[in-house]
Parts: sequence; C-alpha cells; structure tokens
Amino acid sequence: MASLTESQKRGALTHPDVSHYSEVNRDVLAMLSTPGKGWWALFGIAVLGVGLFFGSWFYQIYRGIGVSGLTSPVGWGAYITTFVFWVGIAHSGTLISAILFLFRAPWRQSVYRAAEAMTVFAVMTAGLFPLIHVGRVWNAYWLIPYPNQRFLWPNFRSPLVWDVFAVTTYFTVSAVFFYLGTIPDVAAARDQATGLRKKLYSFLAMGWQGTDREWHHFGKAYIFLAALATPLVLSVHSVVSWDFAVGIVPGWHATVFAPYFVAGAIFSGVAMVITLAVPLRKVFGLEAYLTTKHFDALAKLVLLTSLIVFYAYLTEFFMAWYSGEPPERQVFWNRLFGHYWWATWIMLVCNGMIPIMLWFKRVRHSIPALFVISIFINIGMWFERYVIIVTSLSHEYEPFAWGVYRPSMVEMGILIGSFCWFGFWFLLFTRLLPPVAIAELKEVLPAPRRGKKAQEVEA
Amino acid sequence: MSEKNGILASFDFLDSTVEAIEELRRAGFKKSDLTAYAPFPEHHIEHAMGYGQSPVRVWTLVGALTGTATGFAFTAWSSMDWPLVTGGKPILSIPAYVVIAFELTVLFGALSTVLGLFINSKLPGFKPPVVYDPEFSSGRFGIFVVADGARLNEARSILESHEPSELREGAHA
Amino acid sequence: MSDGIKRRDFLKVLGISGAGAGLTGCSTEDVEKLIPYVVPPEDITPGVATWYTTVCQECAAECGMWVRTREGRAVKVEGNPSHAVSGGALCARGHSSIQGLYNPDRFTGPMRRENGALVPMTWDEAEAMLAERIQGAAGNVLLLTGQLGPTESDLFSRFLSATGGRHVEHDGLADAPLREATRIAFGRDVVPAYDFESAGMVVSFGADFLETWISPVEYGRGFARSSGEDHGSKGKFVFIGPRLSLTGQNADEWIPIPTGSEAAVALGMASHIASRGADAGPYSSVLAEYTPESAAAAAGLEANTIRDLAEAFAAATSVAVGPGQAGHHRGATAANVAVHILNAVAGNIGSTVHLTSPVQSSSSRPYGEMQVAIRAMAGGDVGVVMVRGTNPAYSLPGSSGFSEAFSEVPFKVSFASEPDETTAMADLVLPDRHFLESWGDSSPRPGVFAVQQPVMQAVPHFDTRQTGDVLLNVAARVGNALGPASTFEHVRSRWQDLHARSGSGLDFEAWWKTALKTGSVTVGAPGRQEAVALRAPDMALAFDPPSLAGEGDFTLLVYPSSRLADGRHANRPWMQELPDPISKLTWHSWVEMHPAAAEAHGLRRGDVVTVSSPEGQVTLPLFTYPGIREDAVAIAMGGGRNESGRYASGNGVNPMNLLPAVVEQPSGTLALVSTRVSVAATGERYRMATIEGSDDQSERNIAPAVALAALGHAAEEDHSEDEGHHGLQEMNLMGGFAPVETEGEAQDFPLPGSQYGEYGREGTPRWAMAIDLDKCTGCSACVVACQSENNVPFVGEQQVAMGRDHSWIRIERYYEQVDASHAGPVDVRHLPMLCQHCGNAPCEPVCPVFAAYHTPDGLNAQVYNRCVGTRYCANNCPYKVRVYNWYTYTDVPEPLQWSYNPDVTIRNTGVMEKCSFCVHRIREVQNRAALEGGRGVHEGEVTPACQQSCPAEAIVFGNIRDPESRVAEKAHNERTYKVLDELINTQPAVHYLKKVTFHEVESGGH
Amino acid sequence: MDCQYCHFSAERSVDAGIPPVSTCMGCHLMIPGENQPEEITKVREYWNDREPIPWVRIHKVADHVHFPHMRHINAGMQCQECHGEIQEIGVLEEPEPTWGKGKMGWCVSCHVERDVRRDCTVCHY
Repeated sequence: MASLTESQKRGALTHPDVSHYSEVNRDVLAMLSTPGKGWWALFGIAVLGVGLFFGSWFYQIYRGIGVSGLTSPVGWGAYITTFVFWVGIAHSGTLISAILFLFRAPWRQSVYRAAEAMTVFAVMTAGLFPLIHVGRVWNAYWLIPYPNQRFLWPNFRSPLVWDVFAVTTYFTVSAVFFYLGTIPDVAAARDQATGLRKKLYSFLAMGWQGTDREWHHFGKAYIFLAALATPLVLSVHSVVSWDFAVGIVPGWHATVFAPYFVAGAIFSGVAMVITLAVPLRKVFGLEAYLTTKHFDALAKLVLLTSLIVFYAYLTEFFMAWYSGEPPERQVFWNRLFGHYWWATWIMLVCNGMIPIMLWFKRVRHSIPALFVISIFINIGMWFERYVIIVTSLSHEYEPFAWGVYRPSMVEMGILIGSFCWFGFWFLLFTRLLPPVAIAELKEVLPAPRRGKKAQEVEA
Repeated sequence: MSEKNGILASFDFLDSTVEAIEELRRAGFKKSDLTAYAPFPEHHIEHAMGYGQSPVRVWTLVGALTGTATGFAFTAWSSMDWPLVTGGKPILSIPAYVVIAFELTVLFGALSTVLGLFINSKLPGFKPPVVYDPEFSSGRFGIFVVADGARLNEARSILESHEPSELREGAHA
Repeated sequence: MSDGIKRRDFLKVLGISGAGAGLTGCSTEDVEKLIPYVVPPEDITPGVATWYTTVCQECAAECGMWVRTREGRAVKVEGNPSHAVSGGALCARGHSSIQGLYNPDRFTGPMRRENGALVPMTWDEAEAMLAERIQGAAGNVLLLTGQLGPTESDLFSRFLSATGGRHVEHDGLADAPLREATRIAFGRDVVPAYDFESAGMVVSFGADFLETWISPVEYGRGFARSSGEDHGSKGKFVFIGPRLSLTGQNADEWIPIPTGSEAAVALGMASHIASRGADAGPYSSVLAEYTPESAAAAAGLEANTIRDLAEAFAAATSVAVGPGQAGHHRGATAANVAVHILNAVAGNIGSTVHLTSPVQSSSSRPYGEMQVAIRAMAGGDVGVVMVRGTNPAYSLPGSSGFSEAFSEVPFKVSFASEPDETTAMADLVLPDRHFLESWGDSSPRPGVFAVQQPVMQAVPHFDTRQTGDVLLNVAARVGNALGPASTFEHVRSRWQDLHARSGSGLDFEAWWKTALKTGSVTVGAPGRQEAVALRAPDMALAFDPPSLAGEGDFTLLVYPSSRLADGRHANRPWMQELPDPISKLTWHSWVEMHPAAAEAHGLRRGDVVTVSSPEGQVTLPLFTYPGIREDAVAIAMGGGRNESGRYASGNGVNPMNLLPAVVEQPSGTLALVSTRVSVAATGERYRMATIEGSDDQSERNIAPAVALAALGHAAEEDHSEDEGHHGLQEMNLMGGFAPVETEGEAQDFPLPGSQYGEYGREGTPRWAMAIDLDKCTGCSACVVACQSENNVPFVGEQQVAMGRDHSWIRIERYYEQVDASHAGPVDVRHLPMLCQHCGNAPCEPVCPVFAAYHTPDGLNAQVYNRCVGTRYCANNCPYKVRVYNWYTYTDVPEPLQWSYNPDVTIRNTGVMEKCSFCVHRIREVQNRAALEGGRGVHEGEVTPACQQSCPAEAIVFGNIRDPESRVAEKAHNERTYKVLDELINTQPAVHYLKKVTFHEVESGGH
Repeated sequence: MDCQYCHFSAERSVDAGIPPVSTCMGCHLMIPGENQPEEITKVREYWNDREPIPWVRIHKVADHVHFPHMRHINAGMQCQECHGEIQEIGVLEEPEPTWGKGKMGWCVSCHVERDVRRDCTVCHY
C-alpha cells in the first residue's frame, strides 16, 4: 500500500529529529507543565499593564475624551492608529493558518497555532479601541443593529458600521477556527492530564476521540472554514482601509488603500509572528519544531510584503504629485517635510529600508537579526498608520483650520497597556492550550510501519 | 444511543490498522459496525472505511447563501423603513450594502459549517467512553468492531492476525 | 443633555423672586419643582419670548436694543431695527452685555471695607453711612463717572448742587481731540456725524470706525452700503496710518505713513485741492505752507500719491475721518483740524460731515479734568470720592498718579457692580444695577431720544440698587430731597416735558408706551444740513509730527481693543474667547510687529518678549503682522486686569503701564501714542491661543476676489467653469451608473435617487444662505450673536491653544496683498466660515447612527442626543466647521447659565455640534405659521442670529426654492461662488459673493 | 372642567403653562371643595402669603426633546391622548408619564400613524 506522501517526506525533512508521534505529544504537552520564573515575571508585567490600560480608560471616561490630545482638526489619532495596528497584526494569523493551509505550505504546522492565537487576541485588543475612541462609549451599542422602541437602525452607508460587521465577523470566525483546530490537541492533553486540568480539557475537547467519522467531517469543515476565512481576512482590512478611503480627506481618498492596507497588515502581522515565535522557541525549547527553515520562510514573506508596501508608499506620493490638486500635494509635502516629518521617515526607514537586509540569506537565517528587524517593522507599521491618519487630518482643505495634534499621557498609557492586554492573553494561552498543533504535526511525520516496510522507507 | 458490545484493538502501526480494516470490511462487517481511531486525519483509513463526500459542504453553502440574502434584505429594509438622506446619496445605497452582505455571508457560512460538523460527527458527546485507549490521541491507531457471538470471535481473529498492541472487549456508546 | 444645567431650568425662574436658588446643580434624578407666579404679568406667556426695547450702554454710541426675554429672564440682545443708530444690528461687545448681566463675579450686595476685607451690609446701613460721610465732607465731594445719559447727568448734577462737589466725566474712549478740533475749525463744540453711506470715497487717517470709533455699528452699516459692490459700482476706501486695524484691512488702498504725519498728509491733499480753486478760508496760508511735496517729505511718500489721492477725493462725494483713538498723539487735535480742513475744501461739510446733527458725546477734556481731580485728591481737598462707570485705576497710566491720589481720599465709594481696580481701593461698595436692570434714557443725536428700561427684575443673586436711586435716598437723608423719589419717576417726568415739546397727538401714557415699544422717539430733529464755513483758529496749532518720549527702536501704538475696548469688557468669557479680528488670538495679550522687523531682531511669532518704555515694561508673546510699519509695534488695551473677575484677572498685560501720562493739548485727552519702546527676547516661547492655522490660501481659492473692472464680462468665464458639474453620475439600483439630474445647485436637493418618503414631498423649502464678502468687514458680531443664540460654550485659553475653539462661525482671514513699505493696494480677505449645509454633505454618510443627516427642508442636521462621538463627521468635513465637546463645557458658574437659550439643547461631553442654520428659529416660525391657519412661511420671516446681528447686512437667508426670495437672487449674482464646490462637489447651501477689488486679481480661479 | 383653564398657554405656546395661584383662587375664593378641603386651605394659605405654589413636575420629556403643545392641541388632539385619563387621578404620586421614560417610539408611531413629519429635527435641535 501507500508509500510516504509528498508532505510526509518534506515533513520528515522539516522536523529531522522528531521520530515518533508520542514525542510530539511529550514535547508539546510539556509546555503546559508548571511555568518557570520567566513566565511569571512576564505575566506580572502584563497584569500591571492591563491595570494601566483600564485605569487610563476609566479615567478618560470619567473626565471626558478631552484628556486625550485629540483636537480639531485632528479628531482621530493614536487610538485609531492602534486599532488599525492590531487589526493588521491579526491578519498574518489567519493568513498562515488558512491561506497557507489551502496552499498546503509544509512549514505552517508548527507556527500556525501560535499565529492563530495571536489573531484572536489581536482582534480582541483591536476591538476595544473604537470603544476607547468614541466620546460617549455608553452609547456605542447604537452601532449594532438591534430592534429598539425608537425604530432606529444604524446607517449602513457608514464605513464604521461596515467595521462593526467586519471586525465582529472576523473575531467570531477566527475564534471558531482557532478553537476547532485545538479540539484534537485538547483531547490529547485531556488523555494525559489529571485533576482540574483534566476536567477543563475534557470540557473543551467535547468528547473528541479521533474516530474516523470525526476526522472525516473535521477535515471537510476545516477546509471550508479556511476557504471562508481567506476572503474574510482580505475583506476585513479592506473595510478598515475604507474607513479612510471613503473619506474625502486628502491623503485618505485613494483607491490603492485596500490592497495597500492588506499587504501592510500581513507585513506587520508576520513580523509580529517572528517577534513572538523567537522567545517562544527559546523558552519552550522548540528548536526541533521551529527550525531556521520556518524563519527563512517567514522572512521571505516579510520581504515580499515589505516591497508591496513600499511600492504603495511611492504610488501615493506619485499620485499626489500627478493629481496636481493643491490640497493633495500639500498633504504629502507636509508628510515628508512638515510638522510630522520624523514620523514619516521612521515609517519609510523601518518598513522600506530595513527589510532590504532580508535579501541576504545570512540575515534570514540569523534568528537574533530577524527578531530585531521584526521589532523595527512593528514600530514602523504603527507609525505608518499614525502618518496616514494624523498628517492627512492636520492639513486638510481649509488652510485656516490647519492644526497639530500631540498624543497625551493617557493615550500613551492606553497604547502601552494594549500590548500588555495582548500579552496577558497570549501568556495564558501558552500555558493552557497546546501552542503547537499536535495532530497536524503528525500529518507531516512518517507514519510508523511494521518491520520491513519501515526499513524500505529508510532505504 | 444504546450500548453496543464489541471488541477494541489498538495498533502501533498505520499499515496494519489499514489492512485490518480492509479485511474486516471484506469479512462483511458493515461500515456502521466499525469505528477507527487515529491521532490525526489519516486518509488511508478513511479510504479503507470507504467514505464518500462529507455533507458538511451543503451546510456551508446554505449558510453562506442565507447570509448573503439577509445582508441585502436587512440593510435595504431598514433604509426604507425610516428613509433618511445622508450625503445626497440614494435611500437605497446598494454598493454600500454589499459589504454587509459579504460579511454576513462569511459569518453565517462559518457558523453553519461548525454546526454541520457537530451534528454529523455527533459532537459534543460528554459521556466518557468505556472502551477507549488514551494512546489514540498520542501515537496509536485503533479499531472498534460492534459484534457479538460468532461474529465477535471472527472479528477477534481478524484483528489478532494484525498483531494489535492491545485487545479489549467492552461496550461502546 | 447636560446633567449640570438643563435647558428648561428657566421654568423654575417663573416666580422670579428668590427662585434663582433652585437653579444650582439640579440633576435629572431629583424631582423638579415648578414655581408659577402668584399673579401672572399679563405680557408673559411661558414658552413664548417677550421682547423689550432698551439702550445699549456698552459704549458711547448708545445703540437701540431689543432684548429677548423668556419667563422674565433676558436671554439675548439684538439691535432695534427702528432705532436710528443700531438699525437692527449690534456689535460683538453689545451682544456680550448679557454676560455682564449674569456675570458671576458681580457684587452680591453693598459692602464696606474693614481692615482690608469687604464685609456685607444692608442698603439701609450703606446709605446711612454714605449720607453721614457726605455731610462730613462739607462739599468736598468728587464724583467720577463714565458716559452718562441725559436724565442721569441731570440727576447727578442736581445731587452735587445739593451736596456740593464736582463731577468729572471720564470716558477713556471719547474722541475729545475731534470735538476740540471741530470747535476750533467750525466754532461748534460737537463731535460731527459722518455719513459713510452716501460717500463714494472714504479716507481714514487711522480712525477705526468699524471697531471702536464713535459709532461702529452705524458707521459699519453705512460703510458696507457704500463700499459693497452693487451693479458694477463700488465706493473706494483709502486707509492712511502706521497700522492696519480691522478697519484698515477693509481698505482698498493703504498708505502706511509714520505716526503723527496725518496732519501733513491731510493738509497736503487739501492744499492740492485748494490749488485747484477750492476755498480754504482762513487756512489758505497753512495750505500754502503744506504743499503735497512737503507732506510727502514728512510722510515718506511720493508727492504724486498725495496729488492723485487728493484729486480722486475732490472728484467723488467723499469723506475723510480720523485720526481716531489710534492717532491720539500729542498732535491729535491739530491732525483733526487738518482733516476738517480737507473735508471743508472738498466741500464735504453739510453733505457727508454733519455738524448740525452731531453725535452725542461725553465730556470735552476727559483727562485734563481728571488731572485736576487727581491733584485735588492728592492735595487732600476731597473728603468723599464716588466712582461710577469708570475705572481710572486701570485705564490711566500708572504715571498719572491716580491710584496714589485716590488712596489719599479719606472715604472712597464705588458704585461698580463687579470688581475692578478702582473698587479694590474703595471703602464702600454700592453695587449698581446692570443697564438691562435699570431705568435711564439716551439721546444719541439731537432730536433722537430713547428710553433705557429694565428688561427684567434684577438678577436675584445680586442685591443691587441703581446709583441714581441711591443718590436720591442719600440726598433725602442729608435733608436735601431732590424731588423725584426714584430714577424711574425722574425719567418719566423729564419725558413728560419731552412729550410736551413733541407736539404729539397722543396723551402721555400712550406716547410713553409707544416710546417703550418702538425704542426711540424723534422730537425736534434739526432740519436739513447747511454747510458750515471754516473759522480762524483761536489758538496756535502745530501740524508737524509730534515728538515721542523714549529711545527704543519702535513707536508704541496703543489702541482700544475691538473686543475688550479699554478693558471694560474683559471679564466676559465671550469677549475673551472671541478671536481678535486681526491676530485671531484669544484670551491673552500680544504685541504686533512687522515680520521683517522681527526677523531683524531675531524674533519669531510666539516668542515671549519684553517691551520696555521709560515708564515701565511688559512681557508678552510676539505676533508678527505684515499690516504694521516696521518702525512701530502695537499692543491692544484691555489686558492685564488684576482686580477683575475670574475671567479677566491675570490675562494679558496692560499697555497703559508703558505710557507717560501726557495730556494732548488743547483737547486735554490722554495721549495714547506718546512713547518709543524697545523690544527684547526673553528666550521663552508661548503656545498662543489662536484659531488660525494658516493666513495663506495655498491655491485653494477659498475666498476669491474679482476686480471691479472684470465684472460684467466675467459671465462667460463662469459659465465655462460650471462644466465640472455636468456628467455627475451616481450608482443606480440596478447596478451600473445613471447621470445625476443636477448642476449642483442648492435648490436641486435632494437628488432623484433620494426623493422618497418625506423627501419626495412637494413644496418643502430648501433653506439657504448668501454671504457678500464685499460687505463683510470681519467685525465678528455674528460670532458672538451665534454664541449667545445657540448656547455655544466658551472653553478657555488652554483649550483654544490646543485647537479646541468652539464657535460655530469662524471668520477666516487670508492675506493676499499687504505691504507696509509703501503706498499701494491692500487685499485682505475675510470669510465667515460656518456649516455650508451641503446637499452632498461628506459628513453625513460617514455617521454610523444618522446623528448627522439631511432634513427634507435641506438642513444638514446634527442630532445631539443621537451622537456617539466618533468624530468621523468632523474629519470628513472639508470646511472644518464641526466642533466637538471634548469636555462638558456648558457647566458654568451661577448665574451665567441664565443666559442659555431655552429653545436650544445644551450639549455636554462627547457630542459633536455645528451651525444649525438656527433651526429652532425656523421651527418657531413654522409653528407660528401653523397656528395662523397653516399659512406658509414668508420670505424674510426666518432670520438666523448671524444675519440679524450683521451690521454690514452681508448675510441673507431664506428659501432658495422660492425664486422671489433675496437669497435666490443673490445665488445668481455673477460674483456668487461656493467654497470648494468644484473640487469635491459638496453642493453647499451657503453661497458666497466674491470680494471686489480695484486692483487686478487672478479672478476667482473658479 | 377644561384642562386649559389652568394650563392656559397649551394652545398658543410650546409650554402648557402652570396655573398661577390667582387662577386657583378665581374659583376657590368661593368654593371650599368637598372631597379634600385641606388641600384647598393649603392653596388659600399660599395665596394669603403671596407665595407661589411649588408644583411637583411629573410629566416631562427629556431635555433634548422639544414638544410644542400648541401644534398638538391645534391638531385637535386631546390632552388625554398623551397624559392619560389624568382628570380621574386625584393626586399623582407615581411620576410615570404615558409615554414612559424616553420612549421615543411612542411619539414616532403616532406620527407615522397620522402621516405627519417625523424627521429628527421636528423634535431634536
């Protein structure tokens, strides 16, 4: 009967030092054992940060949105910037898990679980920012269409309502997708755990046994979900980009925005995956599963998206000049040399220049280098959104109404807090759910065979 | 579902599992009498069990189409219900509604897919199984055959011929 | 909306007495108490506004006022259309009188000073105390007052004749040199009335007749009527002076002469005209001396500039005015005489300059007499000094020695109703009533009389008494009852005499009632104007530029602020936050310097500098201004109040502290331009509270202009530019695109695709506005009127500095051509920017909850209570007219919230707001029309606050669907354009009419 | 008796108006009142003390809502349509208006029913 499938051969190559399924269970489930000092330290910081996050937010609700640095004409600032940033981060997760799944990319198995978790938590974080941003958060539920005695419905022409639908859909689908993927692994954990954890996992596994019927439907469902998630991920950041592109603000009103934002999202997301994967690998000793090959692949993806994004920058500037419209030109001139020149140059250097180093194999294969570069990219991408939003608003059509915006301490606190809020959930995840997909890893390992057939394989 | 008596065999090796299933099938054991266990989706086993297309895809399709319809119908209706002009745009701004329709397509599609999966694969089942080998989720494969009397013996002999690492009789939910 | 104050708090004021207490911090929770009347006044219907006429007392112009009251509470002041001076309009300062009335810092009752602190007392004690001291003073009583109405001054003089003592009337803003010059030149001791309306050419030698000079509202209207383009003709305005004031910015040409050379230039012009045969009477010799050449030399000009100007001046029906307060230097009187000579030789006396119907004006020698008084006080010759309606301790230079002398007086009484620097030294404070609470009268012109009646009961928070009544009581106590029991009776009795003279058929009561209703009566108005000949001067006049004290590089120009005047309005947040028409700065002071001069001194806008004169120094931020000569710096009066209320104290600096106490002779006024100063950087920077982003249009053509010559055949060009509107397409239901049946005209709203439901109904109006930029002077009256009408809050300096200014109308000011180096055209564009109520409003579709949407009658509505505060609409508004409540700004100290308009919702934190086209006024009229048998709304029946208050009559509002309406007519004027419409097809409902210039401009650009 | 005898401005103003004490005394100078004479004496005391009666407000719409009484009265509506059978109730303890607390739908459905304008700025500005 069947010899090794292609993917299994490649799998064998990707994970040379893993020989048997049970080792996978052993290694992966080992991560769920009692955490070390490092983890507790990080977790402590995260908890403090979450305190800062909600502390600042409640202070803002109590005093009024005026405690932010926002002003006229710059009504959107750090909050929306950070919202877009986190939504962008989310994207690579779905990309790696869904799109690469559909394309059968061999190297995704070991990273996609972490990436998916990142997606879910990133969307959770992003979803808070519109609430933080609005002046009367206690009325924010009016954006949700629900039958009410006023006979009022939201305005479906507003990109913000599109946002509500896109982001909630994205959160639901990616959460479901994530959870579904974990079920077999949770079952595995269940079969080895004891006590409270056993109860937890038994509940989460929902009685999964790995029967033929379960696997059969599971496989189909998983493919369909992946097929649905793929256009979804593209749509979500397109919708986010339309928050700007639908506006008439010079510097926003550009048709290139949707693809430009999607590319940027994947760019920043993959960078964030690297940022997270490197320490994860170190702490949990996953060298066997996260090999330089994986990082090499990720780095290439970063390089590609970086080129797309940088091309988009150039297009923007060219179109502004080519349009000949004074307001349009003014905005882009102001970006480069105006009040916010520094932000623009941070953006250009971090997202356009630094990734050029990834052309070199030595860089792609040096984990520390990748880690540093990925950090720069995260910074650069935050500033990209900052530049798009703030510089455009500060120099609009009406010269007499031009103004500048300086983020306040409260905004900074919430920005920093949001990272801790994200880290809080991610750290919990590494301790409670198998951070590496057990079952799918086995798909790419050589199946154990009896006697001579097994030797044939080695030969 | 009533309890069915039968025999459970655990295997260390994939090929022996597959061959055992094929032999059982040849021996006339119905697909419904057999349950195979694997630590990951193994298409050899599925093939041996003789599965066709999964009905889940129908759930996905129906859900998705419902989503599209809802998306357009709801936005259009709510706009007409209390017509308010914004930005000089038509009361029915179809292009804008496409976004909503699309998102609902995906949402409904995904949710009904999951629903389909659960119903088809009889999940969730929280009753702890009597005969189940925890190793199934780790390294082992397994076959449970529903049978009694003579058929049971026949099944046992077939299974034994494939050198199972463990052989147990018991009831299965 | 707001938990703090509720729109309907006024219901609790119904029983006016003592109900005020009920207003404090009520919240939605606690049960509301409704306080009805015991006996209702017959003329008040709850929920329906009652209007009373009275007279504005904010400046000497004495405009007639209409005061809108609700349930016995004054909520808004407006100009009285049937009054000779205001003609229905009102200036920004007039509007702010409401905040003077409800000023939270007013004295709560009579007080006396005991070891430094003021302690409350009863009126009875207070009057007894005053009576006793006056008896003690044995006739050495000094009464210092500001401008007084006829009845009051009669009352006061009676009082003084009874008790013995002197009266000094001191109004720092009175143009005494003009009056003295008129006496010298024509032998009439009056301030002439100028007729700008019929003047085809206006030459101002520095008089700010649109801001602070004599009668700004009246002159503003007249000026706008003559200089506003109409059927291809337009009056010309030349401004001559060292600094472009707001008035100057409205000029067509600026001749930037050095301070003090006004006389030379005026005489130079006159002599040129005279050389063409005009008769200069006794001044021929002078004119022979001051040829255009000598004038040119004195002023650093080309002689031809003066000749050309003179010829144009002689040719047109012209008027020359000035130099005004900004030109109150040592030679002010002579300069005024020179201007009179110019008017005389040009034959303007009797045609545009009226001496027989002069402007009622305050005392002739304001500072001269004050100096005598100061000497008397210093010499211990004054037993009791009483101060009322003036604040010399602040408004006179420190070097005048007023404060020292004042403190010498054993007993000092102040009738001020709110704290000021003079009152801070007083022993007894007898708070006067605000003019909206008290009786009086005025006679702004010979023959024109107006009653100043209380429009409401005195604000219950403050136990005040009208000074006239106090004096009557005191007189009675000292045993010299003056006759009338109260000011009211006195006014009535004097008006009975007036009635007798009026020869009116009505009996007194009826006549009196009509007087109260209409606001003014005319009795014995002078007949037609006759020309008055020049008369030989009775004293020597020095027409040469006066000397200046001090050494510094710059001449210091001190001028009355168009917002705070001489500081009297400083404690009104509306005035503090109203952007200065020139600098667009709020709250704090600044010193104006020419950019080139600043560069030469290594200074930048926003640098904190020290301005020093021999008399002292002040430290304040620098504002670079191209409209001032390089050898001068300017500081406005009104800053640096230290003993005032919470809004004024500590804001800005007082330039008077830089001035030597110099009396201009012979007029005896205080010379405001008398010293040179040096300016030095401190190294600090100041984040200025400005609303200005850029003063350059950056190729946007927000405020285009058209040359007068280009009018008439501009039509074809305009046509070609309309192309942009055709071929507009919209996505149609079946997919694909369909052409939009519109040319982007306001009346085309809504587009075919939207004509559904109420939007499809026939006969719904489309409200629209037209603003004539050739009339608009940028005076900012509309800004305050809007603030008062729509409960627009003030936000404070720090918030404005952050860019969170809150006003619904913003007067944008763009410089096109301003050159201080030589005579030439000046082109400054003022554009009132308010919500354009676009047909295709970009702000609307982005609102997720329909808080911003378009009403069937074409209003761009903002539903406050629906707003969630995403601020997307503000981002997407190309005109940046949406303002956001970053905090709850509407919580104001008691009783300031009494000024809130009950018809307009009060907004609190997190809500977006903007101009509503005064939708509440529209609804009010619609309601009235519905009650009157469901008739339609007449043209002109709805007037937004801005239009109502505009002295220049630049704003027109109405239903543009009605082809007969004025707005429809304006909308089709060849000058009409819509801001940014070509660029982004917003189809605004606000139509602007281009400014018209005499010089060439790259026309419109549209 | 007619509501508008006391709420005198309902048909010509936005506000219905609250009766001044003099209005009450118009009748109660004579009529002592059968069922609750003590209430009447209270009224008389206010009148004698020249004190306004501090009526307790029970029916009020939210502060951001403008309800022009006269438009509704002149459209032939009865007070009861909004205020309920108020004349039957002796003393209102429970401050619960017919339209509920902030029940905009209550107004809207009526406006829809009668096909009168219901765009937001009819009530909200």
